[in-house]
Amino acid sequence: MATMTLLKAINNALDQQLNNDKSVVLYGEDAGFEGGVFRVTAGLQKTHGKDRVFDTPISEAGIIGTAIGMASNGMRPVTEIQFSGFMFPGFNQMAVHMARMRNRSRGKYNLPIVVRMPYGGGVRALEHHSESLETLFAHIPGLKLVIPSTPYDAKGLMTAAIKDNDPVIYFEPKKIYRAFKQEVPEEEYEVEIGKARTVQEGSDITVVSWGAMLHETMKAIKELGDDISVELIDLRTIAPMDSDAVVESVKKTGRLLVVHEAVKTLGIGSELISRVNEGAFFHLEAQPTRLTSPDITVPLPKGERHHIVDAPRIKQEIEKVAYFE
Amino acid sequence: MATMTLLKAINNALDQQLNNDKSVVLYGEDAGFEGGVFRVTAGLQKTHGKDRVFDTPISEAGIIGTAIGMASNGMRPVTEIQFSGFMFPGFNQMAVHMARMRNRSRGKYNLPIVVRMPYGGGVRALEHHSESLETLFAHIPGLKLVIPSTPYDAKGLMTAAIKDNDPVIYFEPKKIYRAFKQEVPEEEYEVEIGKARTVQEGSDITVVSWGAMLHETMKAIKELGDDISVELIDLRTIAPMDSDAVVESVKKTGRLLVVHEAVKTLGIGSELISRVNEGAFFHLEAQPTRLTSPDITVPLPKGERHHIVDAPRIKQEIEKVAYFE
Amino acid sequence: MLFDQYDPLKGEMFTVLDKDGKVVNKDYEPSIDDETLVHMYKTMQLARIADIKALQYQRQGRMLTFAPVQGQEASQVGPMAATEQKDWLVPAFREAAAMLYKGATLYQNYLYWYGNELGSQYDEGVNIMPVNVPIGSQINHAAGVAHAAKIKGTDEVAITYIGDGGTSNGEFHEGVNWGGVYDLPMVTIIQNNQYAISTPRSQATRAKTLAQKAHAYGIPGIQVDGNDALAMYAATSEAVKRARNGEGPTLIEAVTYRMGPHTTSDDPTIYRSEEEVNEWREKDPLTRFYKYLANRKLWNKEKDDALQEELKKFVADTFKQVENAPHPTLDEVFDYTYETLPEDLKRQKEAIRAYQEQQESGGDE
Amino acid sequence: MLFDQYDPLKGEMFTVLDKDGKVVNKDYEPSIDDETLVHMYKTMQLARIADIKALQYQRQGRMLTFAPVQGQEASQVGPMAATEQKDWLVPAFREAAAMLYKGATLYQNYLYWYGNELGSQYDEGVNIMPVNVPIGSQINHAAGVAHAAKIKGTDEVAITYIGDGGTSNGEFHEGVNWGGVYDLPMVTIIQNNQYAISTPRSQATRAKTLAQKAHAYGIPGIQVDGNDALAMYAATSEAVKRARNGEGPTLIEAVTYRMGPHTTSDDPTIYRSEEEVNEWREKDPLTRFYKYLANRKLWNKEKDDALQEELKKFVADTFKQVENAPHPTLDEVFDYTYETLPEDLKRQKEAIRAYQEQQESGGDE
Ligand SMILES: Cc1ncc(C[n+]2csc(CCOP(=O)(O)OP(=O)(O)O)c2C)c(N)n1
Ligand SMILES: Cc1ncc(C[n+]2csc(CCOP(=O)(O)OP(=O)(O)O)c2C)c(N)n1
Ligand SMILES: [Mg+2]
Ligand SMILES: [Mg+2]
Repeated sequence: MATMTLLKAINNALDQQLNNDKSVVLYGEDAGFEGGVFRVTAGLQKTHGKDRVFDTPISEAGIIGTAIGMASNGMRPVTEIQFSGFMFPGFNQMAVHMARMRNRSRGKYNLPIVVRMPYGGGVRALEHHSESLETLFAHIPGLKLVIPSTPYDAKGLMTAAIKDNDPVIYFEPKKIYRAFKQEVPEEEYEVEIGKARTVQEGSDITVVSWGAMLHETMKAIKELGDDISVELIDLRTIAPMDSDAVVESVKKTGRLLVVHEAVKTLGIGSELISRVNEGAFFHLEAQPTRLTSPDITVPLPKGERHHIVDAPRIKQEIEKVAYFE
Repeated sequence: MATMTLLKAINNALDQQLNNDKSVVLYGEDAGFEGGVFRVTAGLQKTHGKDRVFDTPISEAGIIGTAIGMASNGMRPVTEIQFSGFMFPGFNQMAVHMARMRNRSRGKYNLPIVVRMPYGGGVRALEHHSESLETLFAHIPGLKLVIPSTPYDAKGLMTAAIKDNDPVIYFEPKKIYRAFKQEVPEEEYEVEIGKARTVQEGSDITVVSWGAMLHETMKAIKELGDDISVELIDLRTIAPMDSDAVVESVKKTGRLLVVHEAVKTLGIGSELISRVNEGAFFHLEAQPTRLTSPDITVPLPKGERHHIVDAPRIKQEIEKVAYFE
Repeated sequence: MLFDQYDPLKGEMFTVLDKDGKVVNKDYEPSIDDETLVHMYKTMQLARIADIKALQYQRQGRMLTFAPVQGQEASQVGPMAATEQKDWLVPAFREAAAMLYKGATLYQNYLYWYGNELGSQYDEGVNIMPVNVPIGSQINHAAGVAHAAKIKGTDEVAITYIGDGGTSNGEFHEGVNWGGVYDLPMVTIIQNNQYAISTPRSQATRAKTLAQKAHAYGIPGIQVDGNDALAMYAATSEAVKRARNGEGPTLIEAVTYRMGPHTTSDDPTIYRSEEEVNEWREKDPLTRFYKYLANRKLWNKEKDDALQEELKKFVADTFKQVENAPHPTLDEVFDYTYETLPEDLKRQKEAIRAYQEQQESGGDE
Repeated sequence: MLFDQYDPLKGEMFTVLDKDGKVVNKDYEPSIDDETLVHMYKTMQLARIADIKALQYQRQGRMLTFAPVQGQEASQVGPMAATEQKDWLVPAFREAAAMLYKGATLYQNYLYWYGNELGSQYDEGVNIMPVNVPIGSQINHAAGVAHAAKIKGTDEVAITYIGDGGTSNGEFHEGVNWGGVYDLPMVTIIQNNQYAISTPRSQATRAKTLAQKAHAYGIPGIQVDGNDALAMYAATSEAVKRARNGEGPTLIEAVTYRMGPHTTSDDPTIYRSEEEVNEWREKDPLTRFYKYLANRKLWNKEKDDALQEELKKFVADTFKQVENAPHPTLDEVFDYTYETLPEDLKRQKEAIRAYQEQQESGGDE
């Protein structure tokens, strides 16, 4: 065991998989020599060589498109998009090819690709550096999307993502890259993709969140004290969504609050609410609720406070839903 | 009054606006000389000249990107994406610029752009020619998205879209381009963007649909006979969504079925269900339900029947929801 | 060196055969063994006949929309003949002839355009990527295939195709550029068939040739007579040799013409004249190659008649097989979404199965 | 003609001034009136001082991340001086000097990087598009601005900027190509400052020069010494003249260097050597231009000292103003999403307002 930040845990998983499997390669803009703008991949080029860990031109379509070609020809590419807000030029490749090649070729070509991208706001960044674009990926059949909220999960999910024979989008909550440390095994392990994690059990209300927002939610729950018994679920895999875990929990608690950074309309909350309706309608004691950013563009830093969801507001919303009669 | 197909009604609206407003220009791949692969813009280049109605290179980013520049410099571009499945290379421009320029420049630049694209399946087409990608646009703040289901609305919504000072995505249900005719006024008129249309009033269940699927739904309702009193709503504007109309209706009927072509997960149904939960929770007599395509890639024609939602299935689902106790 | 000798900026086009199948460029006549020459011809004929037949079937409502290859057979078969089994073909969507040469079966080609994904499940060891509809995006796949080859240290080469219209697309740029940056074993062939649907080549770019776009990437570029199978063979051979030697990618513009419609949904008479079509008919790649073979005594009318008979029958039989092939099942359309179907998707599938079974059993309640 | 004379394929670079501000290319010394020359210099100094100050503020935690312009002032001010008020500037994100010359105020520039959208609300008649962060996408905007000018029949020209790294992006390709297809009044200036963050120019493309990419689009391309304000002025003048005459677009590669970090989050010492930076310091665009003006007796040390004093004070005052500017209100961050706020969005806004008011009034229940 070693204690690691979330960032370090990702780096550790990458290093390990580059070591264990020669078909793993890693690339992205500035991801090689300097180890990425956040230094997530620091040291990996030095250890694994310029052929397997390298910088690319500014070409998101190229990064994803070549990963598709590489994977078709036997590699397991781990690619980096510098910020999720810059994924759009590569979205064509992800939506029309990466998600479909297995189906299109009836299994002749499958694409074990990982697409890493830092995401999320609250870091006083420039435009396009704070987006939460889960929906755009989770809506596309054939893609998987995971988001770790702890160093342990970060390593385990990354390991599982690299070993997965389907493409996995891996969102990195940049706000908590270095926020705290956790014990993380040095040896290889996987966190199963597709399984949510129950952070704490409870009986009054089910609260679902993920990524950096999970920590804001945990702060809120701490503030609540013992008045309300919260079952907190870290969704962790956004697609394919472990809605069963959420539905089962709501069957027990009768109440649901989803908290996320992405905008309200068609955010992941809408799908969870729908699935809870479908699976636990008669258990509902209050309307399933979501607390999200509003349907506006992420403001530049001086306006960000109007946009972001914070612990006091989450606390208030948990109370509202839990006490609703 | 003249009787027109949906396709002709769009052509008529375009012709009229090109006539009335010199700042309107129209372009897209093959949209000029031959009038587009569906001939929606047939004759317009001849009438309005090659400067204002023209063919473009195969460059979706160029089509949307130049529209942004043109609109910033005083024009009202109406652009065409040949099929909605090919919008991805232009999605960057739509998501990161078109949706944001008014906000980014605090009103100095606003973008009166229309982006037309044929969408939807059931036409035995090649891969990428049958998608229903409403969600990808409706999730982005700053965009509007409309879908006509009748010639009357097609003309009225197109006129409104061109006159709108914000960017409007205009989905054309290609399956019903020429399916039927309707009386359409020759003079200019607008159908308000943001307002759903109640196709028929009813008291037992609210059914919501749009585009070609609305007609499949109407077929199903006809089959139902008088046993169930259906309130049918044509959502018509997907964004900004007139969920108030749906919520009000469900307050009356207590039941909701959303029918759409797009995949289930994070389809428009999920948002409508969530909003109905938020606005009419205590009126619900059955779980709000959606009938959608499954979460798979649109199959090639020989497999399409496993994918598409048809009238008998809609009928069955209406019955299920309506009779649920 | 071939690529130094022809300067696309001066509009120089590389040709080996003239219209009558005579070699006009002795220095660059490739030495191809007789068997291969005949195989090239046969494949061109197969592609041609399959195309014509498919058009008939389509008019009869038995075939869906497809993208005819007629007129472009030389620019596809020539290059493929210059590659080895291990090399990769990364096609756009009009490369039926190339695919046939590279090892796709006619049954597979037809099945695909008939609307069944199984048509893209090429046999083991056949390195073809599936038909690629979104314009331009295949170029980056080819760069990736080539990049993998380089990293693995194999000497596979990736050959990719794009249309004249496709060169306007950003992914063409990113993919060809990527190949240059990493010196990848990659050959990009632009089939300049003069049109992108109804839009003429002149609307694709202001550049006089498409080959000169190579300058943007610091790689060799050459304009080749695309209706000349030998020239296409020779240019590709040279490019493949460079690629295998680690000298990097090459851009080849094949100047050719699409004799048929863009797809069977297209009416080309709207945008091009009969004279123009007839002019190009004179340059038919099959006729030229036939004459070359005949000059070399490798082929004659008798053999040709027999071949045509044989191919017609083969094509008809194959199409019948396709028509009789089972349609994709419910399981097939779901189960390739992921390696393992997620729970919720299983439920979605079973709900449809239940509905379908109920419909088939006649009841709807 | 300038553009015929310098062939980027031969690596010829256009220069007017040498390091000591001496004119080494008399034929192309532009005739600029004295007032304009001084104004150019002053703007370069303003940009430089504003940059250095902002870096200090940033280190003090008073300014957010921004993209320094230091070293690239000539490649921005030169071209802008060659345009007219009606022409458009379509920047990337490192064009602070160009924006200042074109009519953005320092207050606006600072406000933007301070994290307030109001900084992009340029004054009426100031034809600048906002800072454009997504690499490459601005080129298509410029093509559109120019296309509108052409359709309207005005003679506005669109000048757009992109970095060396940005040329790898597909939108660069689509935008420059679009300009060529429609012969648009458009000038694309590549500021080749040798790096894309940590990635050297050599990784952006295998092409020896970026100017030669013009061949891909059939338009003139020229490599210019980007630290030479006069050369940049002359080349842009010529390009603007062509554009206004309806002769179409031009591609200019300005060879320059980013003296500072990529942004204030970047540590350039990781990827480049001090020697390299020092070499470029010798070519400082301000020093060269100062010497030119001094040679022409338009400027001297005394004036310069006074200017520096004045600008430092102006910059400090402006920054204070920015620090005292009100932050965007709740209404501001919502109300520009659409011309008219949709009902549901109004409700979302009011819910946040209610929460904020309650928080401010101290209660949380
Ligand atoms: C990204 C994208 N946009 C539009 C289309 C629609 N489309 C299909 S083929 C075609 C024209 C292609 O022309 P060209 O590249 O010259 O190839 P050709 O058809 O002549 O072989 C277009 C626009 C597409 N398939 N993909
Ligand atoms: C589409 C996109 N991808 C990635 C980024 C992140 N990014 C910001 S600046 C930059 C490097 C730009 O290099 P260059 O074009 O040379 O401009 P310079 O910074 O040198 O002025 C990158 C990769 C971005 N802004 N947009
Ligand atoms: Mg073509
Ligand atoms: Mg740079």
